[in-house]
Amino acid sequence: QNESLLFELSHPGKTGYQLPELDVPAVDAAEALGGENVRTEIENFPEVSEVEVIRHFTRLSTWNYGIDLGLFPLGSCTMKYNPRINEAVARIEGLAWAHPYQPESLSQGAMEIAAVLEQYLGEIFGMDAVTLQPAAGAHGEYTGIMLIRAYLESQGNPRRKVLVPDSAHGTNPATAIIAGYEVATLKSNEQGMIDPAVLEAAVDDSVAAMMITNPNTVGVFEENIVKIAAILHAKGAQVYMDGANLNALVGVARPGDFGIDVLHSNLHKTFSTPHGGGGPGAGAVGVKSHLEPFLPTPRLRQANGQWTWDYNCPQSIGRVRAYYGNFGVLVRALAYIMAHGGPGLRKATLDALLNANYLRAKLAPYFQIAYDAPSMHECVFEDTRQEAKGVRTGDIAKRLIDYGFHPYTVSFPMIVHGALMIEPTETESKQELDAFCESLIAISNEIDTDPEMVKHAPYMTRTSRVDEVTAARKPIVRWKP
Amino acid sequence: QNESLLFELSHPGKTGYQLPELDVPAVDAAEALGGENVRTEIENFPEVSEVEVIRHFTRLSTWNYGIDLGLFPLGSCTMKYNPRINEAVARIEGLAWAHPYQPESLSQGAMEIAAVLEQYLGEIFGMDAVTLQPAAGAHGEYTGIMLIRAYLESQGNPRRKVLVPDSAHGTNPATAIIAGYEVATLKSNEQGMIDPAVLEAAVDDSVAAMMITNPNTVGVFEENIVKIAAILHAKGAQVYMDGANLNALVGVARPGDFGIDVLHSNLHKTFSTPHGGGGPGAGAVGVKSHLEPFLPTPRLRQANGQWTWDYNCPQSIGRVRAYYGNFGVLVRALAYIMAHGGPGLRKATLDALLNANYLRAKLAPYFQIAYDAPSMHECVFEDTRQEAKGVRTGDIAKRLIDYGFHPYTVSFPMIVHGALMIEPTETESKQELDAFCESLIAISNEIDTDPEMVKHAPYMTRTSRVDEVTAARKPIVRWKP
Amino acid sequence: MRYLPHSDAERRAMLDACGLKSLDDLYAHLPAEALFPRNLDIPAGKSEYEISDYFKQQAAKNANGYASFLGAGVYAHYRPVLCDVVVSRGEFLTSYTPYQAEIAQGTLTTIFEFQTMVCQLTGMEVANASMYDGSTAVPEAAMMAARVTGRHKFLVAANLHPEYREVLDTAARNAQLHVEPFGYDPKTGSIDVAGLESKLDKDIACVILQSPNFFGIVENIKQASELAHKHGALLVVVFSEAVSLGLVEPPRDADIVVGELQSFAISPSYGGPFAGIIATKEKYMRQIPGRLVGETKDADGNRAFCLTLSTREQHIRREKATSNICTNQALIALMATVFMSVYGKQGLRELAEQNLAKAHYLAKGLELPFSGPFFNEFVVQPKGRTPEEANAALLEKKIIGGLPLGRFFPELKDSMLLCATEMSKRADIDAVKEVLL
Amino acid sequence: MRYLPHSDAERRAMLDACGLKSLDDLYAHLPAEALFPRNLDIPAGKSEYEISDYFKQQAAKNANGYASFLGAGVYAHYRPVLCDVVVSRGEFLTSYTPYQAEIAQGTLTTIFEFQTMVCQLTGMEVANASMYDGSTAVPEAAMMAARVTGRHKFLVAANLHPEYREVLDTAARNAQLHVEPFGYDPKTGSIDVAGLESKLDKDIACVILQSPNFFGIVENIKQASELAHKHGALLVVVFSEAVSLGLVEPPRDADIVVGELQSFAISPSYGGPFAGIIATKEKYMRQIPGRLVGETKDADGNRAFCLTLSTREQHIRREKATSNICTNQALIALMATVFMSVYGKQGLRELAEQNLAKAHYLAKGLELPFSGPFFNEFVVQPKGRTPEEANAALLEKKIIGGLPLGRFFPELKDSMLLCATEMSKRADIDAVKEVLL
Repeated sequence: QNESLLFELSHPGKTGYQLPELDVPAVDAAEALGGENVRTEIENFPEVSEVEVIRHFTRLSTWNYGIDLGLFPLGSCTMKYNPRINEAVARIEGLAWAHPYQPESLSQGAMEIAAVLEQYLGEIFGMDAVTLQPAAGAHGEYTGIMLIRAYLESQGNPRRKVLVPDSAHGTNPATAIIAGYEVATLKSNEQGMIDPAVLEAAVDDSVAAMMITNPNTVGVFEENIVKIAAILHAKGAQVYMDGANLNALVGVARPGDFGIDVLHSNLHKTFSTPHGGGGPGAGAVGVKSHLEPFLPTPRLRQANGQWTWDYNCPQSIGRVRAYYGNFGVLVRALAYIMAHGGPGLRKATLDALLNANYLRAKLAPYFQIAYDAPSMHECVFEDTRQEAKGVRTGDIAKRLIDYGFHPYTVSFPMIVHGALMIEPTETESKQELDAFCESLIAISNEIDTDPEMVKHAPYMTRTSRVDEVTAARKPIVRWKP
Repeated sequence: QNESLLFELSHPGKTGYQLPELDVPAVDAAEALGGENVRTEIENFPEVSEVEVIRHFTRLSTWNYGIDLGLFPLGSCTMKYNPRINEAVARIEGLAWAHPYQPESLSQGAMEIAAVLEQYLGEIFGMDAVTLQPAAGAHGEYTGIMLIRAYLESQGNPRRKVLVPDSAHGTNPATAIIAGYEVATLKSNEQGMIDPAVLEAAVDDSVAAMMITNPNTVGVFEENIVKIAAILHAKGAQVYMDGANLNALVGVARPGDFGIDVLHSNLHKTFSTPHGGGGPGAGAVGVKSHLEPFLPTPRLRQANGQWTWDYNCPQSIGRVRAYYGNFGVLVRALAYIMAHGGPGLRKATLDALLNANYLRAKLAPYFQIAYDAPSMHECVFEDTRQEAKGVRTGDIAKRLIDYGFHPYTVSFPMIVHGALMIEPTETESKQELDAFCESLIAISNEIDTDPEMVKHAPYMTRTSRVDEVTAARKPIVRWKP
Repeated sequence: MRYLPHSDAERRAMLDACGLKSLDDLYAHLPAEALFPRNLDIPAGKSEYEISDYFKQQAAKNANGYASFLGAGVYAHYRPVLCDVVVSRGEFLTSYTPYQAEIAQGTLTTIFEFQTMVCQLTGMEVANASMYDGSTAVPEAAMMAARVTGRHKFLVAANLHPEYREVLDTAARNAQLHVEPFGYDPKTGSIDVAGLESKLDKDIACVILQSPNFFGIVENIKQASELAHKHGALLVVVFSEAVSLGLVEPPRDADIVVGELQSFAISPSYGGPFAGIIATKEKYMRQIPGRLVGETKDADGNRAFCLTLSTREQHIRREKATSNICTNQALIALMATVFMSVYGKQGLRELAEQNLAKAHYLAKGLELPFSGPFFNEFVVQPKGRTPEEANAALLEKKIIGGLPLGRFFPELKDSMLLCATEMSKRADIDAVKEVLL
Repeated sequence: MRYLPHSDAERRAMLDACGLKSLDDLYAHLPAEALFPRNLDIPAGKSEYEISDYFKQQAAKNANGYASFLGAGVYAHYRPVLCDVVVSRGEFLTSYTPYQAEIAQGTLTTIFEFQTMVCQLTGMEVANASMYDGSTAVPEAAMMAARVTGRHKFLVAANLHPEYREVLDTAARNAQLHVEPFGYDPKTGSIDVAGLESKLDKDIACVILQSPNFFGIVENIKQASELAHKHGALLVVVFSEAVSLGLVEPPRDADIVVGELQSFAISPSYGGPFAGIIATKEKYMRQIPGRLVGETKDADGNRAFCLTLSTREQHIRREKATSNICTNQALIALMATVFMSVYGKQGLRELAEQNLAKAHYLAKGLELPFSGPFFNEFVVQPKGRTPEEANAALLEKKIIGGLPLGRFFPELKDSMLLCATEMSKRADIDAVKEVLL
């Protein structure tokens, strides 16, 4: 009962559309555009009816797993419940059909939404200014590093290097490079944290910034963060924070208060806009006031009670995206913040911490915790005990699917030996967490008795283990007739 | 991986709602209502959070089969594609939030929709007037029979009996009874049709009406329908048509043109409003002019370009439902008719006939066709060949589920020996029909080689064969703690 | 045609397989005089864009942007978005009556939950899988009482929703059963107990009353039940405002409870589709009309659900069925089930409390002809104006006022029925008070 | 809190399991100076009703009920309802990047279809699983060209969307790469071929131009490609109006095609989220940024899909990645995929033909400064008024006019960019013509 591709379902002459009758004279395309500019047809493009379209995509959807079906404990991804009221409000006609170039006088509602979100995020970050233009987390990182370059350039020297801990997300070094910097990797200490002494030795006046994730990717709060920031600032370097793990801090600690100069936040993580199979997201960036003049153009300003886009930003790094950012995602993030309110956001953070620590407590007897340091919103184990039986973290992950759960994050961070990185988020019930722990414990027992079985999981899915090696060796990235 | 009931998921103190802060003084319920009128609590009512609600119902939905997943060949049910634009327009705020008692001056749009639908249905039925008040097909039947009673009463005698063919839907006799008539059953001939001679003998002046389904429940057009109507009319009886199978006729033949006095149409069959697991439907009733004065009150009228509800209907049977019918269903039906237009409706009918006849041609070598007469929009087989191996229609139906299809209608009509009643509708593609035929043929082969296997199907469903006998013997119709 | 999946080449191939030459051959066997000789007088097919546009235009002709204080059986309550999200899933939306239990456990389970929650709300022991609406559930309950008691008269309270009453009248007239009204107390707005008592005799199958009644007033069910039972009649209690059940003691002493769940996330939709309920004592289970879902096991011994007791129903019993009902309101009932799940035990109560508070705030200081305890609607006499004049004044403020009662109760032609819910904003309430005072 | 599933009793039990006394113990190890000492200055949590109300109020302050003739990269096309129906299914909406192929075949298959359809539309051989939008796809293409050629200068047409150009400038400046503009022909509105030729040299990584360009004019891709290739540079072709690809010959001679799919059922949404694409020749496949889905088999030999060639990507390659992109626009790309499926081969062409017809009807008789062939938008000089004055006159008729071009092109300060689509009604078009003539 596999589902054919659209191209295989297609049959010549089928249609799934109907256009209104044309109320103006038809135009001869060759005459209007020149014969050489008119294509004959779209070769092999699908031809199907409406009922076949909805069936195709409905059937395909049933091969997917989503938060709406159960726990999605991907570490670092903050897969929390996506409230549906947010989807509803983003589709209100006056918002969804707003054109970015319609007159400002007819865009005041959209602009107010952006303005309020900037204000709330500034409060949450502890930052002086926020831009909503970046389209995603990595795009926010990129914006942040460019802000640092522009600032340092204005001080006389953009410098050469960006420090990145070895535990960082891959986007951090990739971002530094495309923003024109060299990357220097900083080794974590045995607690998975940045060692101030190592840092001290690494910082000199060639260092433009350090990119820090806090809590870091092993789910631990950098206990020396204030000291670290001081070390960097003393050498004229800036502190960039990757806000991927901000869900651990909202209402409890603010990056702007512990020494961060600039951070991005993935609105699709902390503020619950849907991941949608990989996007769209939004990567709001918050900065301290010394970086504000460099924020992307245009900036949102208020004058005489009217919102306006200010294009007069002479020190700005320029645009990072057309128009004003992923507005539809911003609407959802604001709706999320409004639903919680200040006290509710803090409450959510505490539940996120509680859930991670509860999982840690229940699983620690069966899996080796990677670091002793207290966990924040996620906990990271290593597969050392299971490796003894020849079973690795990736195998356990696939077996977990048979138990009805999405796997945790596999083999990241790289500094952990065969990492199992688990982030439950605050929207999981105790019952769901208990069922998840019982499943992992059952797998741990299976590994003791039948490791081979676990190594060939999953068994209950409609697709058995997918051969990724062949896919990469002989890439087939499009259908051909 | 069974899903618990809401009551089992419930835990004290959990909530999934939030109300706005009350902007007026709170009221002491006991003081306002009297202490004895205030309940202590809703015992055992569920307590769950929003994420648990959406997961519960999303998971449950995956245990269901719908048209959106594939062919739904239930005979007599006309399970055609339900266009989603119809769902969208029914939810437009000015329609969905219209209160039935809001001023007529502020209801003109809703009234116009109803008026246009009445007009279009009248044209399709070939009838002089239409009421949209009945809430479902059986409710329309009931309305129709009451109209006949009122009419005959106005002629001096409501009469005693209603004739119903033995092939009729069970709603027909049930309806006649609750409308105060006796039921006389008329035996079908060997073609599954009404025999004019048998009818002639059965009609006398105690007969108020005959209830006819045309095409009848074996999917055959009553070839003597004009004669049949004449026989009844000659004796002063009325002809009622059950429009369940109207999908075979739209644009090709009109009941009003072949002698019918009153018919109902299930808008959720012919006009594609979703069945929704059993409703809501709507049962528009069309009548010839002599029955019009008896239609339910109020009637929609136009005066000075304004629509108005006319409550001055002295001969009316009265109300059959509060307000004006299932308006939201009417909106969907009108959207369906508009999407097709006159020519498109006829085209759809022809495709419905084509699909049924195509199935019949492909399956006839394997299954015994019940009657030789040409099929209209559905075809009916009997299980005589398979019964020889001890396999009955119900077993074949369950086995069909394993092949990914919803079963056909089982064991109806009762005059067929082990009926397999198949109605594909016009919205099925040739590819889907071919796959369905191949599955039935494969089952026919399985019956030859392994009848026992077929008798215990299904195997591929998450629920194996359900024990309906025990359910009826010891009914448990609610959860208890 | 975007809904017809065949290409012309496929049609050709299929006709060939049928041994037919053209599509017209498919109906060539019909008698010539039955054939429709022309084209339907319905405009050519429209695109989605045009259809959407047409209905938006019609919607624009209805009330838009008005605050409303109409109730009278159809209530403006907030509809949590989850309700639409769930019923929009194709697996629910496009499924059929769950005859094939093995691939309908989703629908069957939700109906079982619905039946249970209806019992919990109403204090009854069994409930069916929904009726068309509140109004049509009333004659079903009456007929059921007639079957149970073998009697043929129904005593009906005058303060039952007048349109429910009309529906009952139609059904009773055709079934040759008798409806006898009894009055209300002009001081309290509750049923006239003495009037009821005086009309009770051994022909009465049931007493039918509504609570909160059409005037919004909570009735004394215990008292009515004692009276009815003393004469061997059943008590049928009707409700049209389901939110009241979050706070008001349910009619535990009734024999049959019928009502309307429109308040539970079902949009007013100019009067329908809604979802009715019928609930009763276990001993009357086999007399209940319509679908029932029961718990059982599958072949592997796992819990499963299926339609049950279908020997009551028309498709098995034909002329001996308890009712002719076939279609129910499964999708709408599902909507209400999601609503009940979202609000839950605590939420339904708080929701009811907010309704109570808003209505009592609205009522305060106004001229109320009835003294009985009311939930979220009540009868009021505008000062110095007719109800129609008051409504006209309110319309100018973009407010739809109450229902003038003269239409149904000539003696109350100076009064209107006003309703406030959790959606009524204080500023709008104040505006209404200003006009009515 | 409706999104937090714990009861307080459960929190207590979980704290016990952790050996903690209170929720505050969960962050007690944080350095005191890092702790936030007060409450967030954000109002208390709001109900769904209030949230819905708030956003409706904001929406009411935007344009509502206006006909619009704005294009300039964001086009008003009808959005078939199926697109929203599909992306609203929780299985798509709430899933993650499909790293775990065994439970993400739905997303993976649809992306594979997306990649294929993008290739079919653009005439390219490989396409990735979407970029953020058209504007950010431009620097990705430029960087890719720089990697392929080892060169460091980009020649960019002046009639590229000005905001796309700004995004490229920002990226190039930081990457220490050089952007060099070349002009357009003031008569035709097409690129100035002589200007392009004069600037081509061995430092040029790629020539970047848009077609239909920002003025709506279809460019001669073959000519540009020959020029670029003669100098060893790649040709990057950009599009912002995807509907044009239904009718206009695709840029088969380009080396990289980037563009914006907003026209394919993606709501304007005040500028985003949209979905960008990048497509290229097979030989450059390993230089493409972002996600790619490939076909493979599962352990049982059945066809299956998975993310592939991830050694190009940041999470494997870190500082050596082809891009830092991580999130893509999967859900929006899915929306576009459904759109392409609904319209299909025949529909996309008819849609494009209607756009062509509407725009040419609108243009007829107006003062067009450029003579090049245009698709559904064009530059026009209002007669006797400034663009701002003309727009003001149109606003009074509830019409939003064109984009005044002076903001981006001082030399065109008397002109505006006007767009008509299949949604433009003849009556509104006539009203616009009346003002501009």
